[in-house]
Amino acid sequence: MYNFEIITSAIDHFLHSVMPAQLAVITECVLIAVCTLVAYVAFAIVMIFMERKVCAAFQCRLGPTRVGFWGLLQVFADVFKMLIKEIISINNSDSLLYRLAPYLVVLSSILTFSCLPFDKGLQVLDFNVGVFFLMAASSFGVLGILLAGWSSNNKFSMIGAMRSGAQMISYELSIGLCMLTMVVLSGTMQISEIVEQQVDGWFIFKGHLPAVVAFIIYLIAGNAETNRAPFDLPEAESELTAGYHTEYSGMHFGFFYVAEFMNLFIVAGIASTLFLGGWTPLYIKGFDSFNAIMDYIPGIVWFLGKTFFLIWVLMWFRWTFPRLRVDHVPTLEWKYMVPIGLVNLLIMTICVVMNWIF
Amino acid sequence: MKFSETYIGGILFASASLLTGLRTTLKEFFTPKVTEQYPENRATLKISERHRAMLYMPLDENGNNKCIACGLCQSACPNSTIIVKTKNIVDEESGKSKKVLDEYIYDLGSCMFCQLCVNACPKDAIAFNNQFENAVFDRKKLVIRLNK
Amino acid sequence: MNPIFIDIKEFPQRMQEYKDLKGMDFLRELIGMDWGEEGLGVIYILENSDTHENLEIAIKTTDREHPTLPTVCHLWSVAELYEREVYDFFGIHFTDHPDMRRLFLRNDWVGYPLRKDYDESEAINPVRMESEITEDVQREYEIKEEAELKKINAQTNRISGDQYVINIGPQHPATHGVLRFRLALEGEEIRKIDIHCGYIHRGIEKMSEKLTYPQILGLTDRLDYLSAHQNRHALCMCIEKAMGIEVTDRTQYIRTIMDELQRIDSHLLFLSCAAMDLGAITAFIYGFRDREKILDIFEEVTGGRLIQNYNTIGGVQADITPGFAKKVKEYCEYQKSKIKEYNDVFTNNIITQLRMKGVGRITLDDAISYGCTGGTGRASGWACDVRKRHPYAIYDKVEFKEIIYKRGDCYDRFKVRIDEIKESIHIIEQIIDNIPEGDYKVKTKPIIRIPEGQYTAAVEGSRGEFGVFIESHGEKSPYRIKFRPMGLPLIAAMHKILKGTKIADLIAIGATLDYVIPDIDR
Amino acid sequence: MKKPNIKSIPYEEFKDNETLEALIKEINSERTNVVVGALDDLINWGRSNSMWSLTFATSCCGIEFMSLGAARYDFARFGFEVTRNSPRQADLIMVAGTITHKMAPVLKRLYDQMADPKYVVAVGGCAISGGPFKSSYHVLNGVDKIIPVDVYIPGCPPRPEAILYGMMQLQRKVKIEKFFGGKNHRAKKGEMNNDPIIVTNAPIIDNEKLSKE
Repeated sequence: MYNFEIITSAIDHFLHSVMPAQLAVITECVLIAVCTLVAYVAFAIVMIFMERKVCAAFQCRLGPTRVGFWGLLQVFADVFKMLIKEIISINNSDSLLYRLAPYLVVLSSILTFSCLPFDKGLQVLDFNVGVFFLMAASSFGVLGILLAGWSSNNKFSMIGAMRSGAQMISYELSIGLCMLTMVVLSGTMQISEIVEQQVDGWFIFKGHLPAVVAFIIYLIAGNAETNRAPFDLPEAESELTAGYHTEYSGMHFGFFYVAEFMNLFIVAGIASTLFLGGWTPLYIKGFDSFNAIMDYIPGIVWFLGKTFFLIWVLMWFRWTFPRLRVDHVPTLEWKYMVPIGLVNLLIMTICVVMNWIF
Repeated sequence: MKFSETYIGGILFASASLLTGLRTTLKEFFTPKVTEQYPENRATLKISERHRAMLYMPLDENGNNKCIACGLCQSACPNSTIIVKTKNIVDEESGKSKKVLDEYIYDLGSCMFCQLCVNACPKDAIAFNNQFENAVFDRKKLVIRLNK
Repeated sequence: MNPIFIDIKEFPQRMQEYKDLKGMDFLRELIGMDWGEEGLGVIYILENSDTHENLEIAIKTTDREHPTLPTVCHLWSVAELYEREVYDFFGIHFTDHPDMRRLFLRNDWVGYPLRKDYDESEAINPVRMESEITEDVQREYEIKEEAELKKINAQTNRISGDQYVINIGPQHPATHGVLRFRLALEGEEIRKIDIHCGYIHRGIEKMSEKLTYPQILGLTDRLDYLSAHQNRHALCMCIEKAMGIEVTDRTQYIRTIMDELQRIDSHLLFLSCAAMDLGAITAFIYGFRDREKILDIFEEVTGGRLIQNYNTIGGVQADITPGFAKKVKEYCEYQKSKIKEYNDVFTNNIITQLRMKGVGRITLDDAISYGCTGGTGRASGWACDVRKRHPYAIYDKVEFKEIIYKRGDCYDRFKVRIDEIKESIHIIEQIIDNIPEGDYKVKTKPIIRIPEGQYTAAVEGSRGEFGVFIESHGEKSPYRIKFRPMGLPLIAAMHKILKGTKIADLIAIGATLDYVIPDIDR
Repeated sequence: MKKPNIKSIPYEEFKDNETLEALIKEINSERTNVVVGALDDLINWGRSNSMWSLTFATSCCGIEFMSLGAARYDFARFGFEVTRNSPRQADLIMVAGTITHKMAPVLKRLYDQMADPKYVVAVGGCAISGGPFKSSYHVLNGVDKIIPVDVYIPGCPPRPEAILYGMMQLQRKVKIEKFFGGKNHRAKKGEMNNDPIIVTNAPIIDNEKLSKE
């Protein structure tokens, strides 16, 4: 078993030995911030490239091939261009909020990103109400979107923002219910603890039926949270041109773009943490040699493998389905997903109380 | 009430229809792609012979064009894409003045490829070829002289 | 064609009678005319939707300063837009018309372009780079005793100032070109709608009056580029009819096959774009992937992918290539297998069904009154296929079903097109092996003149009836040429069906009505 | 002289190298240092490979533009597939189709709404010169009368490969730009092509080569 705590505590000891305690803490903070941001950007680039290739494959085409080998440098080209693209300021817009909005969206997703347990001990934020914090942090992304729509002084943006407000706030409920279901199963809200409990079996197997239902609902609601098709109403290209970010150009738009992809990563990451065991390897009872081989694969590979598989599934959804209509989105949520989620929570509770779990 | 209209039935039918869609796209995910890679395939690219990309003057074995400067193509052209400029030269043997082609000017940028000029030509002096790589930076470069 | 001239005073009553007693419930065409000294007028072509009997009526006024004619838009709803078009081009006011504004040109346009005395000089109408101020006031006119115009109701606003008004278009991904909807919203719901056309009005009809007939042919391809073959077919047919040219059987077969291939091409594009508008981008790509196969066939035979320039007066431009039949048959087999894929990935999808079923219903009466031909009319249960009503080419020799649905909602309109692809394949398969030998082209005179008179021809375009009207004075170019747009009636119907729907429905309705803007604006 | 390089097509086989070379000369008239030059290359590489076009189509050419995005031609290979519906986020406006008098102010406005650097490609006869509708009372004879055009792609409509070729020409033009110092793209803002096309002294086309092909 790999354990990153050894490395992190080694760094911690080293810093404390060479500098005063307060300075050491500050240095650690800076180090962690840099690492998080770098990881965030790196994953965003990988995700964008993956999206373009996967989408192309679903559509019988090739996707980027000409920039770099196999198109690998495509996203870097986009990033360079985006960085030096003019940022237009809009007349009659609420200037402060207009500029604040993209940062809020990115901040929200970075905060959530830092809750993800990449490996044992490789987690930035971990405390006893981790799941609770996760939900709180992810839910203020909607504020950024609302502000973007409101402050742009554009009617399309406004409609897009209102749509996203209605959509994201209602789907938060489903996500909450699904997470609650898993919290009932695990009995803790600390994310590292939740993963630890899955060493002897992933929750999706332990929790059987209610866990599977929660998993499916979570994927649907998570897709809606990230504003991706079939739930991309806030930006609905064919209806609202570009929705809430119609007026944003240059890197401001880039922030929205990156945040959208990273939210997808986060949704998939949380799903793999809560349901598929995070960094824990796959064990099959009775196959000891198989389990031993699985142990050799580092936890971070397990985590990323699961996450990227889920991302692929979500992309598969995105590139298959048409967009829902604005009144079908709440219908799906309030008529189907919330009642099912509530019943599911009840069933899970019963299962846990009666000890009908594996 | 049909089963598909009940609450549970609705969910099942909806899921079935969504799964069918997912199956279809998954199948396409693994089928070979149909993309033709221009410009990588420039050497092998086959374009129909009848394709009209640009007007040109086919030359005979002596390297001369067949144009007799009759101007029928110019009058057939719906949007004055073709301008035939003529000049009079005196034939040395007979001493008669003869009208010959001076400049055959063709504006690729406004041609609508209707083939009326080719149809009108009595000598097959002009034809369309399928050389489509014509994009330029300067609008003036699209006005070309077909004869030498 | 010999229209009956009716006096202005009797006109409203006579028209009412034609509609009520003779059952002339379909206004096929409404053609503005400028007969110079004889005055300005309008020709109406009416049709009984049951018996397919036609009736041509004309009316004119000699007043060129303030020409006024009575409206017919209370009898045939589509006349509302047709009359606005006539007002725009000829300056004829229609009394009791609820909304006399320009339809295509800018509000500040000087003069009426299709009048014979119109001055085209740049100085009068330069390219104005300031944005057009949207005219929101609708005017009605009535005739005073001394035949002088009086403006009334000048104060009614279509969309008043305090509503949440958004503009969809002219540059918008879902308008399929450059159409502009002005919508007054309440939340997501559409309360009022005002449609602005003319962003791609290219003045083809006016240009044609100066061009020779073969030159006009090139422009028809560019009217509705997705029915390029059919448009050109209609004009060729009209000219051939007028000149008494009998085309060979081979030509007829080739034209029919090409028309049907074009229809499949257009319908594939329709369903791709409908899918894209509803957010299913993958289905869009699948449709385009298969469409390329038709374009390959087109390119090999005609030399053009989109604009083919294939039909000519008296025949076709070039004979079909040797491998044509084989390729077409291969394609037909391929396409049949792919229709299931579209259904799996898009049509049968629950999201699509929810978005389309019951949305944007056009009733049978509305469809006829608005003259919505083509797939839109047939989805409402109106058997309006020109191929059946007035057979041309060899459509009376082949066996095919006219696809008719009943509900008239988006879903039916979508299904009609999918079924029509199958039916078109069926037609092609019947005749592809039996193309008779013979000339592909009849020799015609080098200069084409049409004998004096008025001529019409109509074909079933990809999205409705495409008609051509020519008035010739025996010259090399027509005195007046009018193309019946397939899309304008659909736009007219949108006024009615959009009220109370949502923005998302506007997209679905627009996508399934299947209009092509250059065809509307001409 | 720095020659822009495009994969799979040699520099010499491109058309209109003369205009490009003249442009290079003009841009390089001021000297720049090495570091800035390398940065310029990087930026131009980014820009030229990430041309996000505005979904703008008025007529026939727009359908060919859509074909370009579909599976067979797939301009995603070049990284052009991220078409934006909002002009703010687009780098490129492909004027595909006829521009009429009524549309002209709209097009101008769309162009003005785009963020720098922005490029214009005129696709097809209508956008270049009015094409088939040159003599119409309601058609703008060439978009270069109202906005500066970078590349002209002739055809009616041009086939998708021809549009791709035009896009590569644009890439070449972007690759010679200078972001730091020198004259960059913005310098030509406001320079509209209003002079009439002179038809005399038209360049001679190599008929012999064409006859062979």
